[in-house]
Amino acid sequence: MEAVTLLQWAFDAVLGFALLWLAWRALASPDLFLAIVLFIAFGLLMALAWVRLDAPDVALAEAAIGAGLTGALLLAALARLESNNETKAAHEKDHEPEVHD
Amino acid sequence: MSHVFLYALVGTGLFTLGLYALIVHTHLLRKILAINVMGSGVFLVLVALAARARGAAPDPVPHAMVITGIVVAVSATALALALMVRVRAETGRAELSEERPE
Amino acid sequence: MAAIPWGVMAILLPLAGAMACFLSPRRASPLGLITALGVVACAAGLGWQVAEQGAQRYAIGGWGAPLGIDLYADGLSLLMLMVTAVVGLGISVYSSGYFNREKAVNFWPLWMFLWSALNALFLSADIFNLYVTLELLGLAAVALVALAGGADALTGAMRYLLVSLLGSLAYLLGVALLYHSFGCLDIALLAERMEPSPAVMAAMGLMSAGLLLKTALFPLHFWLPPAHASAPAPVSALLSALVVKASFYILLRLWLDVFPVTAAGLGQLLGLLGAAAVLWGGLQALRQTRLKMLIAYSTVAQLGYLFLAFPLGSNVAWQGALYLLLSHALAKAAMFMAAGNILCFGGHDRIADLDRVAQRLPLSLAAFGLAGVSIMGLPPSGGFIAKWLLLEAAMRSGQWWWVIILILGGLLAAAYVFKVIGYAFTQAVMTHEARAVPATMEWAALVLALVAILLGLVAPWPLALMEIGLPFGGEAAG
Amino acid sequence: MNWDGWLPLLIVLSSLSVGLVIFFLPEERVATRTTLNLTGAVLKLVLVGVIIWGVVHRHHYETRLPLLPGLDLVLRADAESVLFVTLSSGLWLVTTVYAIGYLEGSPHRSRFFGFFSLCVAATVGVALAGNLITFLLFYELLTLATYPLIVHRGTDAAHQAGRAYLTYTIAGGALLLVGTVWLYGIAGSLEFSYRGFVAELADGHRAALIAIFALLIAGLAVKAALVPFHSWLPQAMVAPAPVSALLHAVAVVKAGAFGIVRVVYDVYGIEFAAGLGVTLPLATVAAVTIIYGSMRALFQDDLKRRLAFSTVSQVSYIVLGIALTGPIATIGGLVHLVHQGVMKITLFFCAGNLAETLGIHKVSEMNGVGRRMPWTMAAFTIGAFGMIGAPPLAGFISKWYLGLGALDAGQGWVIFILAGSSLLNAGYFLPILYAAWFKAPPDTWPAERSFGRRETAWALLAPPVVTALLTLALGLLASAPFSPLQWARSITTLEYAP
Amino acid sequence: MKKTMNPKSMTESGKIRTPFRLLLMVLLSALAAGLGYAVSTLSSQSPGSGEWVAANLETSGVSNPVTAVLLNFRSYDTLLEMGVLLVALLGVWSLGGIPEQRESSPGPVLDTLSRLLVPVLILVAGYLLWVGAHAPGGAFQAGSVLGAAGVLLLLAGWRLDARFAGLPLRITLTTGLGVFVVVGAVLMLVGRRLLEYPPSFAGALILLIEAAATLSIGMTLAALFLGSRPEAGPDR
Repeated sequence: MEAVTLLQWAFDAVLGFALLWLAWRALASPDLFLAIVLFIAFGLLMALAWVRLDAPDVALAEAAIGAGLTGALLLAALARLESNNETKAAHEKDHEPEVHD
Repeated sequence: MSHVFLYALVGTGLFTLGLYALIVHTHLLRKILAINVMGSGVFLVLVALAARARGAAPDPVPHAMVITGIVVAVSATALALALMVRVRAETGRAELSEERPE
Repeated sequence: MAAIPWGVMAILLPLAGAMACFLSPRRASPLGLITALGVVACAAGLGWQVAEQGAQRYAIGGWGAPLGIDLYADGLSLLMLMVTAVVGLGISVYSSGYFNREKAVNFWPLWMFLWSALNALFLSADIFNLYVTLELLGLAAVALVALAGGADALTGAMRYLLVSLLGSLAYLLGVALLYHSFGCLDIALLAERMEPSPAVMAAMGLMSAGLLLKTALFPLHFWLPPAHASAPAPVSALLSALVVKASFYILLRLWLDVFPVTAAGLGQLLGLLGAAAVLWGGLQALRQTRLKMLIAYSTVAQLGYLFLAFPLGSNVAWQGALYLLLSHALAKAAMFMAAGNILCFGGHDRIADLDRVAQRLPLSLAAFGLAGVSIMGLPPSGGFIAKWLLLEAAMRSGQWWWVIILILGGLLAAAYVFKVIGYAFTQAVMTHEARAVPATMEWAALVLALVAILLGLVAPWPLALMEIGLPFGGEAAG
Repeated sequence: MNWDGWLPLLIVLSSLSVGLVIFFLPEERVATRTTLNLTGAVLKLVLVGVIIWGVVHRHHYETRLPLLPGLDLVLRADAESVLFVTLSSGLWLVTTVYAIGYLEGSPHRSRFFGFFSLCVAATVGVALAGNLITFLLFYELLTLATYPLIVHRGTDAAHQAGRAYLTYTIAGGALLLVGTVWLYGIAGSLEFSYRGFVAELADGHRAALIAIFALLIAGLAVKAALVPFHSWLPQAMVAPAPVSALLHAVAVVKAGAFGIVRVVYDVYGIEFAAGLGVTLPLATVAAVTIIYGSMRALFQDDLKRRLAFSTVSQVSYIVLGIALTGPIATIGGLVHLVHQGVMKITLFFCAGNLAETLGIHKVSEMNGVGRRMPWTMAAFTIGAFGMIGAPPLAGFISKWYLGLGALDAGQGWVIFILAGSSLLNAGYFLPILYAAWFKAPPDTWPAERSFGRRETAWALLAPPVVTALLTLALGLLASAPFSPLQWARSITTLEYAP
Repeated sequence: MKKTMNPKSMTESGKIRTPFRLLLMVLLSALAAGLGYAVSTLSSQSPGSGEWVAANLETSGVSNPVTAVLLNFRSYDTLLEMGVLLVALLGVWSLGGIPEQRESSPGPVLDTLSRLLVPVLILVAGYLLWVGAHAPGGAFQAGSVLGAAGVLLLLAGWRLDARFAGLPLRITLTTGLGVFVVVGAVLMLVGRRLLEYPPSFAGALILLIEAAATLSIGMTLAALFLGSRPEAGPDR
């Protein structure tokens, strides 16, 4: 029993930390594509957290909507942003908009 | 103290983290991601605290609230992304112009 | 209870109207107008009901709090609903002339959804349900701003969306904390169970901050002028007149009912911010070169007045703030519509060049002027009654410094209103061929402005309605 | 509910409704507009006649509508209001005739006459207001209705004058509002009543009452053009002549002066105000204004500007009279309210005629004009002598009572003010008269319009002649029943404790 | 904290000055600390309304408490939320002229995948809808799975036939909200309150509403993904 509790605590701690870290990386990553991928991963981990919190309904919704559809929407939007770009230079600027200034 | 408080704290952490990113970053896609992270933080607080009662089944009301919230979030995100693409097409940048009329 | 649930109908009818407009885009305009008339009838019905039988509570699904969601209509929510009905009807009539066919298809369903969200918000007694209505309202409002197209409107809409979502999330986190502190979401139940704790303070801070952001209280107003100024005229009208008031309404409800009013310091802070908004908004309005920007900054200033009631806190002060809210809703809608007419007629809204336009649109200019009278707070107008009540409350409480703010704000308002009005009296000759403005648009603006003036002459009735259900606490009227 | 309860409201509505209808009249419907204007003016005069008759026969005319909890919109015919309402509605009829002639063929007449009617409606409201908040309401309405008339011509000068007018009057209105709210907070009532209603509050609120008095009077002094709040008035003379008449004689300036009467007599009560020590400063300000205005008038070459500074000076006679504590001075002040109006309107009509017919705007252009326009200049001469205070004209009556009243109140210094002012009056009017009658006319006038055999249009000539005759009559028949002098006497008996 | 260590974040956005960022970090750290403290002071005993839900579950028509809350106890929230979805779609559509994604051929893998997956996803959606009454699942989950199927189809280059892109599409999109409102209104017409299901019909009514909602949610999500308003035929 003790060991199980400890293991649960460790799992919770790792999951919590991973959530924060993924969120941070997703928000700070200079590459927008990477940021979106990290965000999708974040969504999947959130689904895991819901399961851990005894919320299977939420987990299902999160997996389907939060990670799946939101991810698809984000990627589609990014693709549209990029298809707007004519030149390579503008393309780079779009990827790392804030690095240069 | 049980693990639910750990998750609740992670939730508040995500909320502030998202808020920071929302203010600091200028690219709209990042701002939209930041809003989503903030939302996840709030949902985490809601659901985590619902599981406080040890042994008993968790309170389903916050679960329903969060499912509602997730759908609202995806709707808002879709609108925001479409707006972002239009802003980009119109202004050439996916940022808010910094010359605020103040 | 066999009574007709007018309140529920005021929510469902515009929803149905929205769907009808969506399903039948070719007939969106007439369908929208019919719905608008229906909603006005519902508001009148509810008004009659509340006036006859007192405050109404309606348990949706028959469950009742704490399990289900209740609708609650007292004097406060009733007046909000009624002013929304009047302004909404005006906006509907105006819009039927304003939008071309293509835009109308998009406008009507969104506007109907927004109206439904407003009514639902004003009637809701459940803090999570309020969150849902806030989101419905916010998304519809953003989409409506973006209808104008063009860089300004789209950037304005984008900023508005982000701010709106941020505000809602802060509010929702507050809801989470309150729910987990007291296990209920109903405002009345929360008020009953309320006891101060760190979580309650945090919830109060979060919810207030989120709602203040949405209400655009100085210095959180930065998003409002670009969004309100760049939207299509009827949308500007409904944003300034109604949408910003919705979040203020929630704040008022929470402040009056849920949170312990021990935070006198916070009241003073809100008052100070309100005062800053009055002065800053007024000065900025004076500096603007575009008419719609001027009106938008005027909204920032007028919203500031609403917060002067918080440090005063007396019945009279709340009545004054609410009266200001009502008359501002009417007057500001009329102003934006008049500006829309001028813009539509002359093709621009540069204030310095208005002289070639203004005198050719006497009705719109009259609407602007009459609305301006109310905004300035000169008699006879709803704005004057509001200012009188606020002044009285400030004098009674001995906090005379708010008197100075109220007076200075009025002088600034006079300065920026007359900056525009002056251009009507000119020898300049119209040089280019103008686009005709439909009579409905001119009259819609004028009628709303007249109602704002009328509010100054019939004050006892709205003030009596306001007291139904004692939304401002147990103090007797007068 | 009988007619007595609605008559005051009807008087206000008679010009308000006319104004609203006129706004929507197409520009070219001259006949309809003229008919409406004159009907409204005559109807109002008839109603005022009814009210005079009724008040004399002890009828009580009061319209009371709820405005706020505890505060009503009250329109009431009492002795003071009858005096003012008679003046303004009588002069309005004359001014309307004059304005119709003056504006013939000019643009935006529907707008002009619409606001013109609103302006008079507001003035009548000011006159009939039965409490301070009703007074405030119409006082502000007057500001709003006058502004479009001042900027009517749309020139830069007009806009500048309009801005000056607004700056002063809106700020003044704000002071009045603060004073009113403060007073309401302390007294809990704002009803005008003979000998005032604040006397019983004197114990705890002496300082507050003095401050409120200062606020109220400052707010009113703006419209009454007391120094140092006077400078909008000379600027506003760029407006068309009928508007000047309205500003100087019928409405705006008079509303300010009448407001001071109300505050001193029916809010504070003259004896209580004197006890509070606030009347002497007021009298001093009035005295300074009298001398200052006359001095400035002396050096103006622009005729209307000279008349405007003359108004600054003359209106302060009214204030001086009511601020001197004593029934005789009060009579002088109140009667001057009427007399100044009748005389000054004559002068402005004449100035307008000169400008319209011959293009004369300056005093230096008036040489020999008496031969070209004898009727106009005859009227002008009567008005000017009245202003100087020559017997047996109306102005003499006013000054006589003011002088006697000053002695009666023990304020001998006032005699010197009056004498000095009269000398100055003579100093700025007599050269005009001399030049007009005795100097040789120039070969051509600046901009002459021909009206056939008459010197100018009927509608322009009749009003000044009528008011000039009235000036004469008010002096000669001062002791007849129902004369302003008798009316002022009866007011005085009500305002001083027996 | 970690964020202060990251040098990249300092340079990433030059528009916002470093002192401001530091100040912001301090303020937000204080906010995080305050919120954390507030959360941690909550009693570890939940005062929630779980017991009420449990007590009324029997009359709700379903046995999954979350579904009971979503579609019965607080169904009004869900009704409005259907409106939120539709409003988002209206907003996206009204923006108009969103550049269509690059017209690249989907490639054989995606094509095959979608052929295989779409029927499976539709089946899953149906299952989730049905099972939602007593186990995890329900309209939203089912709807989003349906939406995912739609997204896959769209990715594979499939487009709605112009014949159905007009009124039929709009009807499908409004079905969820429409059925909800109609059910609510009909209940009011027969003398009950808004959305007050008779206990004997509750299960059926909930299933009806959920089925309609699933269809609309799936369609709406797919339409949101597509972005622009599908070209309708010459008429409707």
